[in-house]
Amino acid sequence: MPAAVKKRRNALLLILFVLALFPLFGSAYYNELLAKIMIMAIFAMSLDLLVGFTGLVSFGHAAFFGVAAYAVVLVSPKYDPGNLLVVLPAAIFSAAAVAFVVGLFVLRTKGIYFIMVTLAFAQMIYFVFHDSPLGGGSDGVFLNVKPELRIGETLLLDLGSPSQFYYLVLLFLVVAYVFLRVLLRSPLGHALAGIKSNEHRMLSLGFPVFLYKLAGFVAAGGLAGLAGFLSACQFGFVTPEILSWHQSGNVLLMVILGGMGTLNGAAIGAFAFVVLQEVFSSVTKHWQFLMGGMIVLVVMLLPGGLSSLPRRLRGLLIGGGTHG
Amino acid sequence: MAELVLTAKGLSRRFGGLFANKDVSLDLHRGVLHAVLGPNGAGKSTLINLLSGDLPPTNGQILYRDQDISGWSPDKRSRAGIGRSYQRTNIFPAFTAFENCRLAAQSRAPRALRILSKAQGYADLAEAADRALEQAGLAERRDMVASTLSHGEQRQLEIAMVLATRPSVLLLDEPLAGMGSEESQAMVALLQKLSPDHAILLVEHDMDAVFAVADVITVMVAGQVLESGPPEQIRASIAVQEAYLGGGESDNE
Amino acid sequence: MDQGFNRRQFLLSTAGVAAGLALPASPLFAQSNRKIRIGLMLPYTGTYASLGNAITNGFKLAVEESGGKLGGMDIEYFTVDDESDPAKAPENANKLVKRDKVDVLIGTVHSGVALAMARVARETNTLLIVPNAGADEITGPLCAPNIFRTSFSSWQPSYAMGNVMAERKHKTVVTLSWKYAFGEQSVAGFKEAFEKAGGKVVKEMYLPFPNVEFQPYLTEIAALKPDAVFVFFSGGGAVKFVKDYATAGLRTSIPLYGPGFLTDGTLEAQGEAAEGLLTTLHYADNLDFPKSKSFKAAYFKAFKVQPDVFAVQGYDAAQLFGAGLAGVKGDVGKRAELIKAMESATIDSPRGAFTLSKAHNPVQDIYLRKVEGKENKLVSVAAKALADPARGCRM
Amino acid sequence: MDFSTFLIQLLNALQYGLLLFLVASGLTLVFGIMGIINLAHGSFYMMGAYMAFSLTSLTGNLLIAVVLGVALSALIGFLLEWGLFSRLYKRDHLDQVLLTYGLILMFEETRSLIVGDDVHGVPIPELLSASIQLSETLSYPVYRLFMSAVCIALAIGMYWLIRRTRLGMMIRAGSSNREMVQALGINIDLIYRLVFALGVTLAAFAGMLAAPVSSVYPGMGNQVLIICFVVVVIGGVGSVWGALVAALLIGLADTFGKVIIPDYAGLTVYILMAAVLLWRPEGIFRRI
Repeated sequence: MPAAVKKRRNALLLILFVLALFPLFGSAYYNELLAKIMIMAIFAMSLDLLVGFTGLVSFGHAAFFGVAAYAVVLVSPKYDPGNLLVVLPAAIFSAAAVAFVVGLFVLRTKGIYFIMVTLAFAQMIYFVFHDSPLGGGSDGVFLNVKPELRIGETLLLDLGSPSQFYYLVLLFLVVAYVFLRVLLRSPLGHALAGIKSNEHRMLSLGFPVFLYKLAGFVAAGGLAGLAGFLSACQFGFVTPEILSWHQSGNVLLMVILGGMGTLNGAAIGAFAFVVLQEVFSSVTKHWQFLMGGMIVLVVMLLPGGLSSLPRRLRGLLIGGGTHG
Repeated sequence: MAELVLTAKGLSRRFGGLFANKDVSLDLHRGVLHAVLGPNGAGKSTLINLLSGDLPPTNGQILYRDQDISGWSPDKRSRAGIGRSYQRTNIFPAFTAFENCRLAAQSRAPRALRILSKAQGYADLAEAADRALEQAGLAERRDMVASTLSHGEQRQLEIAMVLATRPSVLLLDEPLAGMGSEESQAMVALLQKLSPDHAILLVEHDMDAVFAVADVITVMVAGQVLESGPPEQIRASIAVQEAYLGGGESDNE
Repeated sequence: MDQGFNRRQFLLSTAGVAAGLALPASPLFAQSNRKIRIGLMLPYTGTYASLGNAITNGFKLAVEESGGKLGGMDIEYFTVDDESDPAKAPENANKLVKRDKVDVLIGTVHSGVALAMARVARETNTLLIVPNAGADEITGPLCAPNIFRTSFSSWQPSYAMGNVMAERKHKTVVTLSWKYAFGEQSVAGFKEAFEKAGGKVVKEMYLPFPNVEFQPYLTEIAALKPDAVFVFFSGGGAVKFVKDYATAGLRTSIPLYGPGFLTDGTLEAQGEAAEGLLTTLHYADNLDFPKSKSFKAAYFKAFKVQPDVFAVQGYDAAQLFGAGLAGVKGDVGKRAELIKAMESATIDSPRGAFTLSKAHNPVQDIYLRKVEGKENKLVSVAAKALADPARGCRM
Repeated sequence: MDFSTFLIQLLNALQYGLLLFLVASGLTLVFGIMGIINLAHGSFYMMGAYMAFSLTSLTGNLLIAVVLGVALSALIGFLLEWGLFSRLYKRDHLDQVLLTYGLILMFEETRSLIVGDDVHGVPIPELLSASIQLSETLSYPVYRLFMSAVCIALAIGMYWLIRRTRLGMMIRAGSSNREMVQALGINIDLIYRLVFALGVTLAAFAGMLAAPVSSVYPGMGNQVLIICFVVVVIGGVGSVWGALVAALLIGLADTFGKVIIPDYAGLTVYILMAAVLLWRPEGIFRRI
């Protein structure tokens, strides 16, 4: 195993270890915050599959996140806990199904146009929930009781319990990460990389590029659905705003902030984004100015994202010529 | 006569009011290397694009083994066995030469649903890729990143990728463009080697090369076929000399 | 492993990181003699920012007037900008409840956000005082001993308006509102009173929030020719609607009515178009109570602007909590007594004194006001001591 | 719906459509020619509306305010292109999207810092404040008709600029091939700067024009942004004429949607969009 891969693996194991131990030390609030960050990390990684690995810059990814969140509430009984084994697949499936349908439309376009069309479609789905009685309209809808996993009479898992929820999120984060890593080294993953690098050539080599992109789009949508499921379970409240274009912009920002095409970067970006939001909003009422300024600075000065920062700093300290 | 593989019947392609191709017909047979000559703007690249599916024809028909494929998409044609190379190098620059070819080979055995398996784990793809690199004379460059290869080597890689898809028809768009003489010779040798097993359409500027390898030559001027026949006939043709060989010198690079 | 990094160091560093992250939240402060922690969760950015600021100002004014204290206790503020974004509401509320461990939550303007806050308040048994959001549910199905409101329910001003319009001999009415809970509940409250008094709502029209392209609806109204129109809009939408209604020439032929938000905080922008409009609300700009006058003077002195209804509601939120604190001598641990003291308090509000209903919503006079100059001037009391029916509340 | 009501609704639809076109034209221009997705376009609209408010209360005259505002927004556009966007042409579209996303937040807060968060009205100029009686109960404000007339005039002006002037020719050339035009010795950087400034100015001007009827309020830019994007998506890549057709279609869909299927009024525009994209994935028209 090459040293770099080994180093990365060790770093990941260390992070996993910290995340696993954190609830033993953290307070209820910070546990919740960290769980939220992990959910966002899953969400950002799912988008990275499109943006970073397939070259599809989707500006409507929040739609799938939101559809799954709504599915959680709509599938769950009103005053009883939903069955995890029903609710979770339903959420992921509905997100993937919507991604499939949207994909049929948007994947016929390319480049800059793709960005706009994904935005427009996400906005359309936003209005479906915003303007129809389906999910409580613009006021949103509550999940009264969180899902649970029960076999026979024994309660195995209750998502209403913060600690059980935390570890479930951690588990899903690991599952999502491993799933994406495996996917990326599979023939499909390689084909997606080829599409990112040179779509035209993939076509002339005989790849049904559209179907491959659709497969990637659906996979990313489903994974965003997993994040949406977790988000709905965490706060028990779903409103159209979770699939607004701001949300799509934020998750895109997380991917860029961390550095796209690296998976780890997406997770780092999610962490940095949420923490920055916390810090800025505690400093001033006009915190969105700071957030905006930060975005502008990152775009202008840090094209590779935060994960390129150590490399850049090293380059700066050691200088261009000498080898570190 | 050798097996007829691909036929173009009365192909036309119009851009606005201009005909890039007008009523072009030709046949490609297995084991026959068919070259297309013509000055810049004669419509040679358009012809390849029409045959490969990159452009839909305005009029006309394309038959592949007696099947009408005029409406097929480029990827479907490719999977059916029509491989093409590009005039401008069109590769995956960040991948190694081997990965370029392995990906090309993968298009024949997509296994897209096996997302749990490792792409590198398939021996058949690796074999096909290595064979293609070997054929194209790039075996030594196997693990170099494509963008770091020399121009000539990238042209070879371009061909190797097509070969890795095991096509029966090869549509080659100026494979010699920008090559040094040594590289050109290697490429000509490669073409000769490939000729017996494939139906090849070669668009090329390099006269010497064309007359050296072609079995049939079609000369195009202003989007139309001027003359078609064996090299001797073309060399002897007065029409060709007047229209092309005479006036064409000046705009040859 | 090849690097100089053994297992022991690994464990230590991990624990260190974890502990470091955990530290800011540890409750290190002593429980006795501590300050009362007040969590303000209000909009400070976006469409409702000015409302959030007015409520904050009103609240702080009440605190200042009692010597910087409430119920004799020193206080400490924790503020969160809720951005009027319901999606972030549970999280923002948790920030105050779980991170800052506030003793009381004050918020907010947006009904959707307030509903989410009410959920959090119920789950964590935190004291909540709602200084604006009118969603009927807050003191209806969602009512709880620890949830209070110092503003109004959507039902109150609209119900009063139903009676007013019936008394003014209007028989047929068209309603128009944004399609969200606040709007729908307002229309429902109006309809209840108006139809009970013999009138008829000939058409209910809704447009998606926050859409402000009213022209098609105005054309529709002109075609239907009802006796009067009842609308619910607020903020920028209210400004635009009132102006569009006037320029469409409808103002002279079909009178326009609505709950007071149609003309509160918007008169400067509406200008002449709003002149003479009749609206109902629990506040008017020229109320004659001594408290109204002293409040207006003090507020203007402190913030250099005239107070509006939102400032009043913030002011009363502080008064209500102060009354509770006074009842337990600042010991917030005595929750039951604190709630009892708040329930039984009579709030000497600039809107006129009010008490709380069993569901913790103000039992208050609703005024009929008329726009004159840049003020909503009192015409009459539209409903005396009107109490929200608190449907669905089991308390 | 009787016939006269139908005609009035048609007028409403046209008027709304034309205003939409005005706001969206700057977006599609910048998008089509420079390949920039400008999310901050709505912010420029807001900026224009607030300029109309501040400058009118400062100078007491909407016309002077508009003239000053146009100059100011052109300058802002010019400076933004020079300071930020010109450094990003070699980068991915994504970077431009994010840059403008960050700018939205900054503009919105700057607005809050300078003008505050209150709702304000802008008076309609005396000359245009009359109304025309359309039916016995309904009259139509002259200012709205004036707005439509201005929108039509601007549409014609843009056609003339792009089709008939040397600058327009260079703009069209630049949109098809930046390098090629540069090689021909045309100062493409300056052209881009001008186009961007023009885009900003168009958005701001739309905001100023709309301010008297829509009033100015926080977050008003975000509301128009998305509908502008739908206009551009339906109309086609950077096509000004597409934007015109699309804006009018949206005006019709929105107006009659509100009347005919009020419960799903918010969706009609998007259903229209999906239908158009099904028919033509890249919008009705392509290219300028």
